[in-house]
Amino acid sequence: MTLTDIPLSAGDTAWVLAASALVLFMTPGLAFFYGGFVRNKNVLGTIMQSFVVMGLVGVLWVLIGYSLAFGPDVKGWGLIGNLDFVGLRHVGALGNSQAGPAIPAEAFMIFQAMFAIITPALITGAFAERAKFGPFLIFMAAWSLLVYAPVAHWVFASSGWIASDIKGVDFAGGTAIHVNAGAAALAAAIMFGRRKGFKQEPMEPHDITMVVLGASILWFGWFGFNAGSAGAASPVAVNAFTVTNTAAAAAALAWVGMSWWRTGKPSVVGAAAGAVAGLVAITPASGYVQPMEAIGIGAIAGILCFLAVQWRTRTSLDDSLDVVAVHGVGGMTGALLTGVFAVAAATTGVNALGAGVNGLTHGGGFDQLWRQAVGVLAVAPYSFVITLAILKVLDLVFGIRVSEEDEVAGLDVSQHGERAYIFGGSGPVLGIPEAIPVHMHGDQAGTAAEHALQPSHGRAQ
Amino acid sequence: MTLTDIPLSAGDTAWVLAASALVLFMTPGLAFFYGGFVRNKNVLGTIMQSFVVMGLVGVLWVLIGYSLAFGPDVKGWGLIGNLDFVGLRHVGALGNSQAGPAIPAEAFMIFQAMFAIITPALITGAFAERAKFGPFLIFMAAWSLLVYAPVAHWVFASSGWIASDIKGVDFAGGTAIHVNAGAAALAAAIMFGRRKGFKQEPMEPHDITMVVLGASILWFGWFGFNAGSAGAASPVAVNAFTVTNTAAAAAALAWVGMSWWRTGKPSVVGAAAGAVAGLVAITPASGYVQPMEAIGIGAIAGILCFLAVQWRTRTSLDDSLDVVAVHGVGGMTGALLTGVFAVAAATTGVNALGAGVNGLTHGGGFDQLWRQAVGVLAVAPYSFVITLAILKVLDLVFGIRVSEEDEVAGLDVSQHGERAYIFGGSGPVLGIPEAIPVHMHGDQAGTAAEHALQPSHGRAQ
Amino acid sequence: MTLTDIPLSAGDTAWVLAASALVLFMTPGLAFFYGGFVRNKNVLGTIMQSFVVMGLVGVLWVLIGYSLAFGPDVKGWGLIGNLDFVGLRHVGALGNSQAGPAIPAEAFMIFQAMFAIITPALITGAFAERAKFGPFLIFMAAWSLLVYAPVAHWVFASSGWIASDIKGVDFAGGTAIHVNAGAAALAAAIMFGRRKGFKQEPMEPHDITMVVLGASILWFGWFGFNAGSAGAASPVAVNAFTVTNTAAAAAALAWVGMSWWRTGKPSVVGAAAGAVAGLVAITPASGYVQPMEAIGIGAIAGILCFLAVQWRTRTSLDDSLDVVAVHGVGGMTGALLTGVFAVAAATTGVNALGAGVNGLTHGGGFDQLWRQAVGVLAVAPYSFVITLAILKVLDLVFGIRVSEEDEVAGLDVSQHGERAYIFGGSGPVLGIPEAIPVHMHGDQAGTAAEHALQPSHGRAQ
Amino acid sequence: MKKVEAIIRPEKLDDVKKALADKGFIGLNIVGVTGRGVQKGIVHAGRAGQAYSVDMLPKVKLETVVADKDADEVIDIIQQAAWTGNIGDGKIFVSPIEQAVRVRTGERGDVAV
Amino acid sequence: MKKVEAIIRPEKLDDVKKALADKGFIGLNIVGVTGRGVQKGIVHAGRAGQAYSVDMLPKVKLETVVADKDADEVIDIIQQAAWTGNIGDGKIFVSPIEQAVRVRTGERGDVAV
Amino acid sequence: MKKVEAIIRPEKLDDVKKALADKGFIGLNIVGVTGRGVQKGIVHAGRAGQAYSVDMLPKVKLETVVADKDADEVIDIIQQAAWTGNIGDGKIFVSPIEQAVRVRTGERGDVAV
Ligand SMILES: Nc1ncnc2c1ncn2[C@@H]1O[C@H](COP(=O)(O)OP(=O)(O)O)[C@@H](O)[C@H]1O
Ligand SMILES: Nc1ncnc2c1ncn2[C@@H]1O[C@H](COP(=O)(O)OP(=O)(O)O)[C@@H](O)[C@H]1O
Ligand SMILES: Nc1ncnc2c1ncn2[C@@H]1O[C@H](COP(=O)(O)OP(=O)(O)O)[C@@H](O)[C@H]1O
Repeated sequence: MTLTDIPLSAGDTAWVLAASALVLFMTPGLAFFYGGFVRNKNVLGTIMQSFVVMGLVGVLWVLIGYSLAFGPDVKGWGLIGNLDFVGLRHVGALGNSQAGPAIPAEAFMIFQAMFAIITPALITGAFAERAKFGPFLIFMAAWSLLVYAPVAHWVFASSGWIASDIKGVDFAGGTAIHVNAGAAALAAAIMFGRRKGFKQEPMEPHDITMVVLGASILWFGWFGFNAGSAGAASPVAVNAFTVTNTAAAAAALAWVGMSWWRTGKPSVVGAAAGAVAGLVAITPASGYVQPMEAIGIGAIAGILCFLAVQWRTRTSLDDSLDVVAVHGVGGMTGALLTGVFAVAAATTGVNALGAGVNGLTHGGGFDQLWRQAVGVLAVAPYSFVITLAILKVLDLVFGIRVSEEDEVAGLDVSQHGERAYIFGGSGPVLGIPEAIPVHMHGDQAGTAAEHALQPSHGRAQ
Repeated sequence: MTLTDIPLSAGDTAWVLAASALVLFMTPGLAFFYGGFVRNKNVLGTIMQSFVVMGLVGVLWVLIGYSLAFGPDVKGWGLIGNLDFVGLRHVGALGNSQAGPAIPAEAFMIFQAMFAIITPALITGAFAERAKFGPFLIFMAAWSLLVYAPVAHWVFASSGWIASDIKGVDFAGGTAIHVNAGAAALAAAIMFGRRKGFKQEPMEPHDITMVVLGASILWFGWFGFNAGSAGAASPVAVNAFTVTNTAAAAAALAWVGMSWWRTGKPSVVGAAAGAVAGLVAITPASGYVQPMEAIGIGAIAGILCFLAVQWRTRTSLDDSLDVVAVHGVGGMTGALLTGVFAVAAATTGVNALGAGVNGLTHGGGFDQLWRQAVGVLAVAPYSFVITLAILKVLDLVFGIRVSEEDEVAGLDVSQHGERAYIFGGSGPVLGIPEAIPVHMHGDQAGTAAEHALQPSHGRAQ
Repeated sequence: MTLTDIPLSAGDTAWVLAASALVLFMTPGLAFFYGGFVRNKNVLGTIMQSFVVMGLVGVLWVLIGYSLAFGPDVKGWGLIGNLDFVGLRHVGALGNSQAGPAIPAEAFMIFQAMFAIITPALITGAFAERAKFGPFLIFMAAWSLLVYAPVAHWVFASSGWIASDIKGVDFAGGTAIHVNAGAAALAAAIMFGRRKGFKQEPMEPHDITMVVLGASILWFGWFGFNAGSAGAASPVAVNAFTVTNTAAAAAALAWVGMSWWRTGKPSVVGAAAGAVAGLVAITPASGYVQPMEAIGIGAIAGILCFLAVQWRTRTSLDDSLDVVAVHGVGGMTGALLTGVFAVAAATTGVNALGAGVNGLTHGGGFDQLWRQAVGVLAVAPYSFVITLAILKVLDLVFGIRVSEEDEVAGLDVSQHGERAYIFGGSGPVLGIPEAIPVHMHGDQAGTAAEHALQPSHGRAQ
Repeated sequence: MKKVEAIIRPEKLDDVKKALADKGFIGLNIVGVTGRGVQKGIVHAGRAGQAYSVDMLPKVKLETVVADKDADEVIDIIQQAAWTGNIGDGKIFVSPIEQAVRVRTGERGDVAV
Repeated sequence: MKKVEAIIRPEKLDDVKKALADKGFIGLNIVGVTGRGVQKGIVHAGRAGQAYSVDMLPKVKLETVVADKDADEVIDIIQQAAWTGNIGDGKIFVSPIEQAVRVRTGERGDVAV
Repeated sequence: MKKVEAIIRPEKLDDVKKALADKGFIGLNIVGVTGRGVQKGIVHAGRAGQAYSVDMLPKVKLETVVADKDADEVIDIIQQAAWTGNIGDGKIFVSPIEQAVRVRTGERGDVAV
């Protein structure tokens, strides 16, 4: 019986559809998580950087991204998919060997689409509050095709070199998604440079309730992310679900504890950030470890990511929303700890990849740990270098950063001509608290405010 | 084997339940989408107009609405259901022929309840910021029974005249829901008249982050709306899910592009509104078209709805939140494009209605396009006329619009005695930015502020 | 065939996983529901009190809570589970007799984890705006193990004395969760005492849109709560889903009506609170009653809870967010009405417990009503007394309440060193409306503001 | 020059602004204040519509600097446009301004306002 | 008449308002300001609790216009009620008011305040 | 003493604050206002980017009380630092202050500011 002869399972399909919806919802969740952290004047620009990726990659993935990532391997090198699936040709209703043979291939495709959407959106935290919107869009498109699609092929496709040759395992994307986004974030933070006023003026989160809302949606959606990666409503999915919740819980506690210890106050932002760090770290491990070990992974990730953020704030790197410290460090932690804590017993029934892996603490020795490390060591530099290259080119051609005046005015007004909040009553008359810091032009005719609020002169940014 | 002998499928039932929950969540999503667009002083009133419909139609549907829409046809005319299902009598646990024979009839009922809830809520955008709450409630109830229930019967019930005689297809409600709500919105915008200050003072959205939150919940919930309409966790559901995401993505990009081109800035509001337009347009088509065509449908809808909004803002019609331009135009676009792009291959397995339809570009000629047009041409005028009639009666009996003073004060204070936000510290003492524009009464004893904040004098509005 | 021989159902598992995700999402929903009600200066502290419980109980449940609640009964007394399941030992992939034999035991465990998380979080409304964070955490942990776990065992475990001896039925937790939390809330409100300024200064909700957002998430998540309690995607789940929506709808209408009648204005807060009251009341009944009776249960609960809140505001009890009036009264109403309206026909297929119950109006006489009353009368005093005891001890050892200065400053600044909103532009410079009421220390060296904003001096609160 | 400060009802602001503009008094500033006077308000709060009496109400303070000769006229315009006859209508205060500078040009005195 | 403007700590506002009311000074306005003086504050921001020193702190400005003879008493009341003895307690400024008008009645002068 | 009130562009506030501090003028208050002058702004609103002309724009009012002898210097500092040369640069007004009190110490007069 070939895989495509397996009858479809309505139960498995139901779960993968629900999971896909949950993962899609994570991207707005990320938008709010990030949006709450930035200053009032940049909240729309920040939200937009995630939201518009749902549009951009949502279309690109169908057109070509899926084919590059999951199309039949080019020459068997394990590096990239071919163009057989362009426009979703040949991606049909039948079962598919990739994940869960009992669900339609199209279900696997759309589930993966949600991953392809959120990964580039994660990077945007590194250059918050200063990116020009036009070049930003090109960056996202290029990154999706030049970085995400190949790396997803290496790690997730059964013919990818990391999956098939190295036999590194990555249940739901610790390497392919979080390490990948973290490395890109490092490159981006360097390329974009520091925000005006960095370390000179406070850049407090403008709405911490929005941060918590975002983190909550992320936690909720992450059940789809990890448990949906089982491709079936199977015991493995149940276990992935359980360890996801457990690791998030442990990491939230750990981060709150660290902030309490180091600053004297248990931080609410820390609870949200900690939960995300735990979710990141459990992602690669979620199909392979048991609940008690999830507590360990979560707690370790919470502590390490806290320390990474703290260390980062002492450097001069303006990775504004700490993508490197949370997704890079958290993803790496999870990828490596998978090699430590994986236990074959947990993976019974994992489809396709990674079944039967035993890590360091389960009699597997350093073998799997090593494979995991290779995965990380391959993905991180690739992502870093290509990201640098893309941004360098874009910077030379268009400039990737807004002008200083636009940065002072904020992305909302300068890039989008909109302001997020009008709280002061009926229109601008009573809009006293809504003092928008508009930018000024020394020797131009129009006044600063006029310019900031007027349509720009017909040119894309 | 009759339909009710088909054993229930837990997988199909799981998906329809999940989908029902998702669709219910869309109504608060709509509340926030609309609530963000209005001015600060009307946000609660606007949110309430959607939220209370969950209560009102949630009860009415169980009592009688479902029976009118999906009860056995009266006299075989295809116009309305009879009263057999009043109070959900005879709506039991067994399979049901209407959608997905493998799910309990009660599951179909509750899934449809969510549609019945959101449709009238959509109309509220047309008369935002000026409706008296009491008459508004009666309007919603009357519209639900006199407009929605019959139209749902025509289009969705297998015995409805559009479904069975015309053979117009409408997978998840382009005609029954969006064209229907759009036509009612036109009538309502006319009947309610323009807001005070319309085109004289800016009426900027008071919280665009709330708009995006609402749009994000709508996008998330719409997976249930469209893919749940398959009534099963089937390949058709998977395809509906995929095209839903794809069309939303394409439309968001298209609208952002249009706003960029026309105003010089890519609009964040536009990304949100565009996604909604795409979701509207793919709704009727989602069971019948393929992903590449979804890109086309989304992009066309994004552009057309943008132009419709732009055109509307040049007229003197105060359809305040552009229900006509987005739901009317978007729904019509989707309904007609279904007749263009439908392909039988996509519909294999569509239960009950519409299986095997081929549109203009798939060798079906103008046949299906014509059937689609008839559906639109039947629903739109019916909805428009009955809506006008209901509102005319209500206006004569109660007055449908708040007094000018109440409009200046805002719905929150005047209709609900509440204010949305107290941001300025501990209670009203520091509540400086919270200047509520309360209304005044020239020659009354109490002061304006007192009046505005006091309970009204015991009379329903 | 023993239960563990039943093959797993992917459909049932899919539904229980989706339901678990929905229930987890309710806790942030609660955080926002509560967070909107408090004053600006306490919003983070309030949100944190729910959010951190996801971390705390998320870990505790895996470690020991699940074993106490659902482990094999100690000595057959029906009082508590033993330690067999500590660290989830022996909680595996196989079917489980507790709920839904066709789902993995681990799925049941994680579904129940979400209940264990939200129940203590419910209590936090009773002592909003005045709890010291450190002792609060210990309280939550102790309550989870000393109150929630045993009560869940009594009511939910098949060997629990209320379930097996009394044969009280509680489909999704009217007694185990809402009566339990309500009684604890009464004890907590007494122990914490009244807020400074209670009944002297207005304590208006600082953001009613946040209240509605929370209520909306709760409504959405409650489908998982109730329909997931069927443990299967079965007709019982569908019925539970339907009655959940119907009761919420009826109760929202009832509360809005009551507020309209008593204050002259239909309250938006009332619509949200009413929906929650209806959801609470239908919870125990949701597996046993039919939709028409759900209208009755919802409407009765909406009216009774409204009256309870109104009555409470006339007392000097500062149950700040009315947990007693909504969860206590609502839960009790639902538990008793289950004994009135239960009908065996609705429960066909309910797994394990409570199948075939007929209430007062369905020929069952007072029998079941009496059993229900016993459940309530056992849980409420137990919860009340143990809660009092825990808080008394904590108060003696640490003090459970913040200092008066910290209370004036607000929990956000005093407990967490954070402020929720910075709306006034680029950083604090323009942060004019953000006047934080910081507290002062008469004869201390540092200024008040410095103190309030500085890390406390290294000591846990 | 004189500074005319008027504390008025927020809902009267539009009328006052318009009345001033009609007579050629364009330049002005608005700031939101919370005022206490004889007037008291009532606020509803909470799930059962509890009512609280509030002693501070939101007001708007309008400030405009005018030439000495115009002060009386401006006072009259404001007083008429802001009037409702009810408690809480507000106050107008006049104070001396010794110097005024237009930042853009550096002009001083009456021409600067 | 005199205008007494007091820039005080927000947490002292209730005490000051009460102290004034006790002596019969009801009418006043509050406006939120951000002030810079000798005092500096520290704010925590971000995930690892980074601390920033802030040179601008939120204050409340209380304005009340009183008859000439009452000015000194009002200053004393405020100074005592607003006092903590720490840096950042604030300032009180007194300036002349030449005219006051009650909008409701048109009354002028001392009776209007 | 004199009170110097400057209504300036929000984006110039940092420069002005810094310029004042450089010359030793630390104490000041900021309040957000909405001002009307010759300048008009344009706002985009709505899904199709409708543009509205706005006659009220956000400004910042900076207030500082200084000794009589310092008033002219402060005016000059502010005027230079706040200048862009475009409409909307704002105004500076000077008014007399008769008394100043430091709440913390009770000191009066020039030493209190
Ligand atoms: N002595 C005062 N100094 C400053 N502002 C005042 C004074 N008295 C009243 N106000 C302001 O005027 C507003 C209206 O005062 P109120 O006594 O209610 O009105 P009326 O004088 O019309 O009866 C108050 O809310 C307050 O903002
Ligand atoms: N010269 C001034 N003009 C106007 N306001 C001032 C002046 N000096 C100080 N202030 C206000 O007074 C507040 C307290 O000043 P600060 O110097 O910190 O207090 P203290 O005088 O008690 O040491 C400042 O935050 C500011 O709002
Ligand atoms: N007569 C006035 N009294 C008080 N404030 C004024 C007056 N005239 C102008 N302003 C303030 O100054 C700001 C700038 O005024 P505008 O006429 O636009 O600038 P400019 O004088 O540089 O041309 C206005 O927005 C307003 O806040």
